[in-house]
Amino acid sequence: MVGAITFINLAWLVPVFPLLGFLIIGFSGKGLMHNMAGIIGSSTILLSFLYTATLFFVMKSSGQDSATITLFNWIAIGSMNIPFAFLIDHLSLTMMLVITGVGTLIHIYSIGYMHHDERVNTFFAQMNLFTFSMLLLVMGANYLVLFIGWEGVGLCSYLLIGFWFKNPAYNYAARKAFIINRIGDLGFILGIILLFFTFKTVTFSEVFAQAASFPTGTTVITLITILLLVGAVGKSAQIPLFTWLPDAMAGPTPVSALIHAATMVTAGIYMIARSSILYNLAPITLNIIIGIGLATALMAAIIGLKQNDIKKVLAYSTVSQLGYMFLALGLGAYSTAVFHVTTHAFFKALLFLGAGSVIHAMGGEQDIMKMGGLKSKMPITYWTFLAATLAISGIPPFSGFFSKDLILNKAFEHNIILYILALGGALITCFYMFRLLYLVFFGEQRLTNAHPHESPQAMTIPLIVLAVLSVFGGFLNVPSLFGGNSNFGSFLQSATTSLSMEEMSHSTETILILVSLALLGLVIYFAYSTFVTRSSVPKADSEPMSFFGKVVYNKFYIDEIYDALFEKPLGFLSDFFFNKVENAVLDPAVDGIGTLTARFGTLVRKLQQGNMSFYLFAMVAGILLFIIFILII
Amino acid sequence: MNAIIFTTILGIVLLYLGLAHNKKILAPAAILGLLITLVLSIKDWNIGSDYFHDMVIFDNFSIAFNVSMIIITILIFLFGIDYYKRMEHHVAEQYSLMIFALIGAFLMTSFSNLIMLFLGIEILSIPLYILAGGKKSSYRSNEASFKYFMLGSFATAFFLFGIALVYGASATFYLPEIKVYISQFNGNLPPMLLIGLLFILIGVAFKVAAAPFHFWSPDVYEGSPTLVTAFMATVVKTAGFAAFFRLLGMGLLPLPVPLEKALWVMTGLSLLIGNIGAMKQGNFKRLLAYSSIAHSGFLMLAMLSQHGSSVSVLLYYTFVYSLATIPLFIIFILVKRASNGEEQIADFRGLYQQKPWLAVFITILLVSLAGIPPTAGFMAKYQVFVLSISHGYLGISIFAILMAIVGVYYYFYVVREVFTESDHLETIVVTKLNAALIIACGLAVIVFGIFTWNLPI
Amino acid sequence: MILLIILLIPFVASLLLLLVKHAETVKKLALVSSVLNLLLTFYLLFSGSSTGVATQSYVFAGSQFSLGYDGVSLVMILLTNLLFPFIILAGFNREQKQPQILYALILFAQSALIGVFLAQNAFLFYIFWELSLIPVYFILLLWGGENRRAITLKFFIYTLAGSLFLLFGIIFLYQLTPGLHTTDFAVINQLVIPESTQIWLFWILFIAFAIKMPVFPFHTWQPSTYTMASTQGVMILAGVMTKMGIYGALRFLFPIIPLGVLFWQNTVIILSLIVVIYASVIAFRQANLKKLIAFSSMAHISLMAAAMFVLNYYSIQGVLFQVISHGVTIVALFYLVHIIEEKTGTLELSQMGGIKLIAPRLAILMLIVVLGSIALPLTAGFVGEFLMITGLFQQSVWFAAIGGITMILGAVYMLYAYQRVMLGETRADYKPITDLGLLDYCILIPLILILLGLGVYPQPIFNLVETAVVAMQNFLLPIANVATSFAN
Amino acid sequence: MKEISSAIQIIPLDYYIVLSGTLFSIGLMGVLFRRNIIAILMCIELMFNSVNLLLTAFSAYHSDPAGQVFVFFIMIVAAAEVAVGLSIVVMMKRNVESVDINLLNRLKW
Repeated sequence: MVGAITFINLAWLVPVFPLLGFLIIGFSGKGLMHNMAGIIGSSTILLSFLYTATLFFVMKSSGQDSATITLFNWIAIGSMNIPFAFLIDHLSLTMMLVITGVGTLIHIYSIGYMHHDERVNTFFAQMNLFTFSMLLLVMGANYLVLFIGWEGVGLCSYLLIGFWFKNPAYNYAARKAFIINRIGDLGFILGIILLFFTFKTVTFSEVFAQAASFPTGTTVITLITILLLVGAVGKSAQIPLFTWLPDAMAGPTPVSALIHAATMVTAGIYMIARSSILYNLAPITLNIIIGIGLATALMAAIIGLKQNDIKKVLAYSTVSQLGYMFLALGLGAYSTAVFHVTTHAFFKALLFLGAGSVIHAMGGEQDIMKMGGLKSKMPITYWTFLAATLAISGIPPFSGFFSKDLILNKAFEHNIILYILALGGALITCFYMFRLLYLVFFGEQRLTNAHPHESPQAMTIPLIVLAVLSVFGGFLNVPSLFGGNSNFGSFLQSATTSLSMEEMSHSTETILILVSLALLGLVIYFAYSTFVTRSSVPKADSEPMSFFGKVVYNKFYIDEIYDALFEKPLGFLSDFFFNKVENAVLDPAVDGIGTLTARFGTLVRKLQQGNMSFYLFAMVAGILLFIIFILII
Repeated sequence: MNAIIFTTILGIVLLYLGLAHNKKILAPAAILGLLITLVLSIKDWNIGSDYFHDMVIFDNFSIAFNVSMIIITILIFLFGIDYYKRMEHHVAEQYSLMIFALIGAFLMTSFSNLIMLFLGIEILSIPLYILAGGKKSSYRSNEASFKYFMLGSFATAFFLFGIALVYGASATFYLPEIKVYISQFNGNLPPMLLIGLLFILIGVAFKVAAAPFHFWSPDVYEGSPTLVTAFMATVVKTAGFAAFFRLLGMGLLPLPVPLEKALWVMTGLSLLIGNIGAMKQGNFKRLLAYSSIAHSGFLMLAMLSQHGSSVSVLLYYTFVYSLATIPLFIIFILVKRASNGEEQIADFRGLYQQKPWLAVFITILLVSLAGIPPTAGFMAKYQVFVLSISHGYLGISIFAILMAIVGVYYYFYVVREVFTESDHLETIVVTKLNAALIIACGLAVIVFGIFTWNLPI
Repeated sequence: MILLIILLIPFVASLLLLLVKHAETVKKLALVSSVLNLLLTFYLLFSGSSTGVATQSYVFAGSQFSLGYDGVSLVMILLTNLLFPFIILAGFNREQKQPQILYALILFAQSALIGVFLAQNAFLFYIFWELSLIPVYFILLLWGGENRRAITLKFFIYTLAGSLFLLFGIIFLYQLTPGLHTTDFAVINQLVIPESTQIWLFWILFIAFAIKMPVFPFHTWQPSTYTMASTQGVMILAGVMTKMGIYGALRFLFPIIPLGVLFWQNTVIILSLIVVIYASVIAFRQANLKKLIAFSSMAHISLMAAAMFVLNYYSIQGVLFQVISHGVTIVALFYLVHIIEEKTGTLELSQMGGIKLIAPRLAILMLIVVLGSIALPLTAGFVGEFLMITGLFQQSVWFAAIGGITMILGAVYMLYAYQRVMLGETRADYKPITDLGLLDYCILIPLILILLGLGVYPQPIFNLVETAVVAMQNFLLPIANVATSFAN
Repeated sequence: MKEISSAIQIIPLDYYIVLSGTLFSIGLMGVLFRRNIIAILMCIELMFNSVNLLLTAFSAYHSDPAGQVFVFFIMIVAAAEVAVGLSIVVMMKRNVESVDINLLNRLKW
């Protein structure tokens, strides 16, 4: 038992491993032997994973629900006491497992994928730094430590998006990601401050304990939750701050898999789930979340229909899935959201890695118009990709089915229109995913000068492992309809408090599942007939499109609108301030005082005419004026 | 009194020494004589003495100012050794005229009677008219001398008219009696008396170049031989303010309201015209002339704010002002010799390149004039402001501060020129004596700045 | 005694330097003296009574020459003595004209700055305040860049104008003191000044500090001066001298004229916040790297000014912490700019690019400093900015929100600059660029370590100033609502 | 002596004041409007002398000799001044070949 406590208390080692990895790789620079960086990078994460896994069982066996590990007092002034502490409970454990588990696989995959890159060391260093930050984020015992990780992952995301920094467009994308995240972060930090002034603490346990005494709908809680939500919207790429995520695909594909699909973008969901007690007190905020989530899910899915870049499709799909998670959060189904985070991590990471494998094989080509017929050339990639596609489309018994079905059910319980919209989104998702699958792997190879080949083992093995997880991951949380007992949900029960809702009857549930399955089947068939039977290929960019097609293809012109609304005015304002205010008003005003005085000085100087008569006159005039002066006064 | 007599004899002896055609002994003799005068003056400390039926009273006030002026004159003479080296004739007259002027200055510090004030002013002025025209063949020197003489005697006429009017009203020239006479009116003076007093004040204001009676000073400063300008800027100013102070203290306090207001106007105008006028000045000597007008403004500010306690401020201010101004003129002479002789501020360019130490010391001196710590000039201004602010003259103090900012501008304009590089500059020759004196003055300015901190605090 | 020693070491060293002939010896001697002073500062910090207030008086020239410190002074002294070794080090291995004079001036400036922070007497404070200006003026005038003659004169007049008003204020306070007048802070702090007087006196005193910081609209000297200044000059200016303004405000305004401060509080906060946005927005489109950083520094300092004036516990703690953090960051930034200029021969952003390809280590270090400047958590910048925004929040949510916009805009322009300098394709017209040398590491690595160290463990600075900040509460007692805000 | 002063007192004081005021003004006007230096010098002398007259008159009316003593002082000083002044004029004549005051205006601004 003492051993167990020591083991738990040493949980701070989990983030320290990747940190060490980062430091070792970072400081050894080019001195590392080939592949060493990858091996160090992967093994540190693996260590973390093993530690976390052990921790999971230790905690389970010792019956401890949560543990707080305080390292030192970070900021302690006045009544503000913010320790640098970690909180290990079921929620963070889940997230830690996902991060280190998926992280290990992606690291291993990267060894193969980044094999040829000359800056592979930098890559692994930054990936490790990311893992460290992400672990900090989920393990932090208070909002401020969470915020460290929050910003840290933003930084790593910035670095990794701009990994190939010679390309200005990539740099721009990286900057955009960071800045949009920062906008969210401002809301987040203000939320934390308001939280601090409300509760006099930012430590989770203390805040939640006090929150119990607040009645539902208290303004200050609503305000806090909205401010925190702004942060989550930024980090999890929801409307209106989602535009950075598609651009973030500029980074190497493993980055997209790890950061922009599996882990970082789910930070917002994690944070809201963590603060479930507060959100439960703020129904207004929950409704906002529902709106945001649903709108994002639909909009991103629609945009996904028309994208030709394999990673862009996946990126919009990610945004869309994040929207679903938000929907779940808004419905008060926090554990469901986290469950979807988990399954999504599996299949979306798999999709990205598969896409990476394809890109790798195609020599860097990302346009699906130019692919096709890869099924036979890359069997492992194909089969794993297929598994992931089925999972994301929600075909039973793949993992996505369980998580998405839960969300749909919750939506149905809440409101039928919600359900219909959410289901529509799911169908669109299914369509564009199969469109992708068919265009890439079926038909004829359209690019003649490429010689696709299966990827090396370092890449395929993670694919296989992830495929297994994508297929069977859903069984973590088998609903009672299928004779399960929702293990996952009840596991998180101690860390998040979902809003209680009446359970729907099994018959309704069955009907809903059947309806959605039928529709999904139709959609898959339709996609098959379009892209395989008729083997139609998406139009090239230059060809004319219908109005709607054009709008969708151009992502509803959101980027352009933002450009016109924020970037251009900011640039204009900057020029205006500098040229018209600073250099035309303020500076001349100050200089003007000097110039004016100097002018006056010249006048005084010129008064000194050198002419005797004038001096005599001046003197007499002066005397006369003084006489008049003293006589008047 | 012994000092005056001895100095007079000294001046005459020097004139005769001039006949010996040995320039080398003149300066040492003059300096030696002044040192003796210094000792004689100091001996009288705390032993007040009065002569000619109280027309001249040597008290501590006059001794303090006399000592200050003697030291300044010695300094000027020391610089004169090098300055007059090139002059073939009439060197003796230069020295003796300055010494005669000094006698006038002594009288201006020790009068108690308007007659003595008049005599002092004239004894001070007449040698200066001649000194200003010292370069006989120089057109500029002529003009300076002529203008100084013309305006000076014109002002004297008013001054005398004022004395006559006051005499007519009060039947006395003796200041304490005038004071008693004035006090019986309870501040409601008859116009004739008022105008008379005004004329007297204007006469003195003219000597200290307070605006609007400053017109002579830029021209005369510019045209006179530089060493004479230095003498005018320092000894004459010191004497003028001593006389001003004594006149107010012995005869006019408490000042009748119209006169006080008139003096405030003069103060404000001096600050304004002195500082603003200097801003765009290209000629260094004119710049210092305007600066001297400005300093008159500060001195009047102190004097008018609180007469009684301003005496130490006046003494300190005029002394450190002189201490900074004289070496500035000298450095300017040295630099001018090495350039084309246009007397422009731009002549200073390249000084730092060639003689960094000289640049450092000229900077110290200018910093002192600008009133920036840790120099004596700062302490002087500080004390002025302490007086004016403590006695509630906030508005004019703010105005003076604004003008001080302008002052910083033109002094540092010179500093900037000093540190600007230039490629056409002949070698600046500095004799060892001059170097030593400049360094001594520079250090003294700093030492005075540090060691008078106990005065206000 | 130790205070006097700390004050005098740089001064004596500066005199000694003038006698040394060999250029490298000059630099080494200067470095030794500044390091010695740093060590003494650490000794002072760890010698027990470091958090308390201590005053030591020396009778000098017949007057009270009283030096002393409280937490606020100590932070400032620490900053000064911490930065000067690096500022001196920045000149090593570089050809500089007349190093004797340059380093004498630098050390002289250090001495004067220490004097400002140690003075326990308003008059003494003023003397040192002015004294610090003169060496800096000459450093700028003699070692500055293009168009330095006009710009330095403007800078000098501008700052001196402020100081003269301060002098007026000090004299005004002096004559208010009872009995034998004095300018001791201990006495002046006890003065009871009617509110109407405080209201106008506020501006008389504040203008000097506002110009030094600088706060809108007294900032117009700053961009051109920073751009023109030599690296060492700008390090002193931006690293330490801007903090004089903050120190002065804390010393003079809050204890002496709390009612005046309260009256103008919102005006100053709003003015400062305007600059926060204004300067950030301007920085966004600057073509010159140095100017960009000048505007960024202006934004940061203005945020500190705004936070200072909300007068609550967190904000003042935050400001004092940020004093160190900003000083370290800005010095590192300007050093980086210096290296970049050396390597590329230009400061124009449009002429740069891709330096990371040739000098990756430089890029990494610059990135860390940039991140510190935009207040990423675990850098010192975050702790300071978080506390300041917390303080602003306590006053008004909107203040906090506007102040917080620096977080966004800072990222916008700093990352833009970083991208323009470091990323992209390397420009062909560079002369062969080498990566960082040993000296560069000696300067940058310690600074970065401080930045990160304080970000992870800021507590020492908090403890240092705790007593002083709490003591400020007593001065603000007349303002009831502020006092209560301190209480929590 | 007594007779002289009583003789002086026959004429009322105001007359003296007006007379010397007039003289003073005439001198003043002369200084202002004449351009010949010699004439100006004479006008200044006239101003001095008007003061002398005034002093003498006051002295007689106040029965106080001090005023008259002062007159002597003024006369001496005025003589000295004129001596200096005339020599300056001579010097000037040599340099500029003229006695017009406004010809001397190189020192300005």
